Amino acid sequence: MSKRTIIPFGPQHPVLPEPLHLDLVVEDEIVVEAVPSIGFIHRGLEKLVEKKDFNEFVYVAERICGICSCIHGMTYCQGVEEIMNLQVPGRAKYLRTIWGEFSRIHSHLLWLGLAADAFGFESLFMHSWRIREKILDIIEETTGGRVIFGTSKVGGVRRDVTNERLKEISVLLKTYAGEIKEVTDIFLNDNSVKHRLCGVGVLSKDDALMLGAVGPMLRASGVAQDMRKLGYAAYNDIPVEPIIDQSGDCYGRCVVRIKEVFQAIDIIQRAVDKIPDGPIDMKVTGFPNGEFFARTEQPRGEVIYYIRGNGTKHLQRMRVRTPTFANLPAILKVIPGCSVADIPILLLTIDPCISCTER
Amino acid sequence: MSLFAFTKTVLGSMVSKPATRMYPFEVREAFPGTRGSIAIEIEKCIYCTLCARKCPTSAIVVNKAARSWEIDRLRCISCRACVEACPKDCLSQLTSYSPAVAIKGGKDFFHHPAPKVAAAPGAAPAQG
Amino acid sequence: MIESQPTEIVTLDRLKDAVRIKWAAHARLVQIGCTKTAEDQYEINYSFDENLKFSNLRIVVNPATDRVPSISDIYWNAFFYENEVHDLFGITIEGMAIDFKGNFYRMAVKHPFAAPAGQKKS
Amino acid sequence: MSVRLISALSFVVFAPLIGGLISGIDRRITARMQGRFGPPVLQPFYDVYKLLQKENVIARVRQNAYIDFYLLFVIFSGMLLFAGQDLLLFIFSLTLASVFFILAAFKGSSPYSLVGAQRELLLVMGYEPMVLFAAVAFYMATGSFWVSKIIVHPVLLIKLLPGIFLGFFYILTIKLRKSPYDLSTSHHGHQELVKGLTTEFAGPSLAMIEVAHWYETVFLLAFVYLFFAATPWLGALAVVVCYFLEILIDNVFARAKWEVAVKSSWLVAAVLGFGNVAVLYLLKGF
Repeated sequence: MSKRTIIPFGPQHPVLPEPLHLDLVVEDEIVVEAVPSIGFIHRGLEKLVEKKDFNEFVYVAERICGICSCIHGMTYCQGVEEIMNLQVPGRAKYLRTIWGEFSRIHSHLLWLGLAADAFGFESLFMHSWRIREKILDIIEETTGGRVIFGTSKVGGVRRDVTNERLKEISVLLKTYAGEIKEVTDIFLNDNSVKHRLCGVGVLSKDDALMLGAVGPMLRASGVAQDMRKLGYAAYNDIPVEPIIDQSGDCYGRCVVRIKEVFQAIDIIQRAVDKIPDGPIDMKVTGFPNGEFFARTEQPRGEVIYYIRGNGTKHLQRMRVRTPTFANLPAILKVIPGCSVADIPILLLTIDPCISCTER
Repeated sequence: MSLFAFTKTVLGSMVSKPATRMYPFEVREAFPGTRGSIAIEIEKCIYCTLCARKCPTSAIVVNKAARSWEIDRLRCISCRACVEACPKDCLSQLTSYSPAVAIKGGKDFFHHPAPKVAAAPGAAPAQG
Repeated sequence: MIESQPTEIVTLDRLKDAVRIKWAAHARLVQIGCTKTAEDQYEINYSFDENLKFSNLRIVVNPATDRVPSISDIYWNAFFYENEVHDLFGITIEGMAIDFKGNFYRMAVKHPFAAPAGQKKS
Repeated sequence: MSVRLISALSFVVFAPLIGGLISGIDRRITARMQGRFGPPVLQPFYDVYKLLQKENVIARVRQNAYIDFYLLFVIFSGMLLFAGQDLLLFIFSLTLASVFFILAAFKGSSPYSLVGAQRELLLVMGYEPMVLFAAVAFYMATGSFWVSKIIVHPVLLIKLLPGIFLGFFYILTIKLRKSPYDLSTSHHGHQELVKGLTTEFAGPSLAMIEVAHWYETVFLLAFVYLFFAATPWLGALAVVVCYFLEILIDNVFARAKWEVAVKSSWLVAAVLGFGNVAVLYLLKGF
């Protein structure tokens, strides 16, 4: 049985609904080599800035990814605002923070579900998504969209939520936290789950850093880097401590994400308590001229928008480096030596989003 | 050892009401702010083409001469930019999504012939 | 201002030395991105992060004459970005850890970002 | 016609109906456990009906011939059991059926079905000792390998064979292809091997695999009934409870890796199976 088999994994694979292709060279169910190829869905969105008004481009930025849509739009806006030196009203900053954290909760719950599906725990998958649906309901109610929030705009946000409703949501989240805990405890404690997660795909602290991993992938290896520490949006007033785990394996990444769900709930509750009244947007005049690397922490990790304006209504260049793009090299390094059964969960622990990656 | 940890939740949901619903027999009620499909009151439209210019996906085509307004439902991303841009408030966003489209490139075409509008300003000028 | 972003412009032959300094300082390679600033003039930004301190190395190249050395022997993950820069801008990069030879992205148009701004893509 | 023949023939006719119904109820209960509404109870029949309508796409010539044999031997094994024949013959005929299924997957030649087939081989290796212990223990308890004798044995066999019963229940999870041991082919395609063994089969041949699985479900549950044959109502209850527990286990476990499947089934066979046999030996002498 020591014959080498090549298992084509993706671009269409049931476990990984993402167009990433890996040729897994397999010996007795042990992967000895993984050859990646991406580029199946390159959309050239970066090129589109040359044709779209920089204000309209927010809609495109939001649609780079379906799951971290809100933070994509927000990062783009922050970059443009930084170049144009706009002081966004406080309420808008807080609303961005609240929605950003909501998108983190729903993204992590989505990931938990997919992870459960990858290690063959169907009911856990369904229950994770059942709870995610409730979060989506709140999102839809406050923003009008379920995954594409559509609330970002240069100079503020497009919708307001009444303070009363925010208070109610904050209370509602408390009850949801209990339900989420019921499900996440299974990820953390159930032995059949641990058997699939512990010790799989260990990434050392040094490797994680020098292979450019970001987000939960980096933090699970013990590096305390969280872009929210930069203090964009309202994170100046609501300090965030990066959640880290020392194990560096799939279980560690799972732990980091689960803790981040509860951290996000906490951040939302604190933001609701502190949110200032006032306008939610400001008038934007003129065109951006200058450059800025806008960095924010998405559910999947650090996203970076390079925005360069040349004083016209079209930007000269906009470049997005999404977290998945940064995490892929790291995952390629840990795949050799794993068994085929570990590949889906291993790939999923970077929370891959290839459509972001290829913009 | 923690096995069968999920039993309680699983048995609990077995005896309680399912979280899913029997769509399409039972349709979820949309929230008031849901961004659904775009609707137009064509009688009020002045064919200024502002919505078409603001549309990020060029889903809207307005023809001033023919007095027509059409939207490609498959291109529309329900971003609400046109609704916000419309000077006559004749565009609105429904909370329901547009129904499934059977034909690719099928567009919803609205046309309001000129004579009727000529009579309309006198009939209902207040509601501009 | 969210953060300051110092940019150091380095010459092509000094690039690898500058990157080695970053490596020695344990900086994380954040991204490599290219911008077309004029016909025959492309900027490549190498962004690094040292414990949340952002910094930038920038080289200015002319794809017709310059050949950019790959830094993937220092930062292995750089080959991802370098392949991307090569595919989108048509800049020659030498010595990438994994060279996709222009097949990193499957595109209808070769080097789309090298086309003059505002021109239709396909 | 003898009673045995009627019993065997009625198995051939009614087992798929009962098996399909069990599968439908299974799907409904599973759905409810997952907080979903679930398909109609008759959905498996609709599925098979639809599969039969489809074109028979094949990857390699004659791969489907193995599936024909698989179904044939599954039915044959069930007939042996229901005709009250030799238990050993039943077990080996069933193993032969599995072998045909594995060969079919090897013939399918896609990497997914290849790895799936290898995993299935390992699983067969895993559960086979326990099945053999079961046969031996039945013989020791009743003095016969013949199902017709075992079923009329006056003593409630579960009293003598509790370890064997538990061990058999353990491997039932493998045989019914339930999580955590659905690693060679899972009911839903969401695993690294897509659907493993069955990946390369489409249309009518996939329908045959499904029907074979219904047959298997019925005679495996009949095997469970054997432990309680002396008290029929208890047997019926045991069958229902066992199947419900299997559904529950399916829903509270992640898919295990093959190492765990093989090691644990052997451990179960060694402890429960062998232990039970040893105790019987001490009690009865030989």
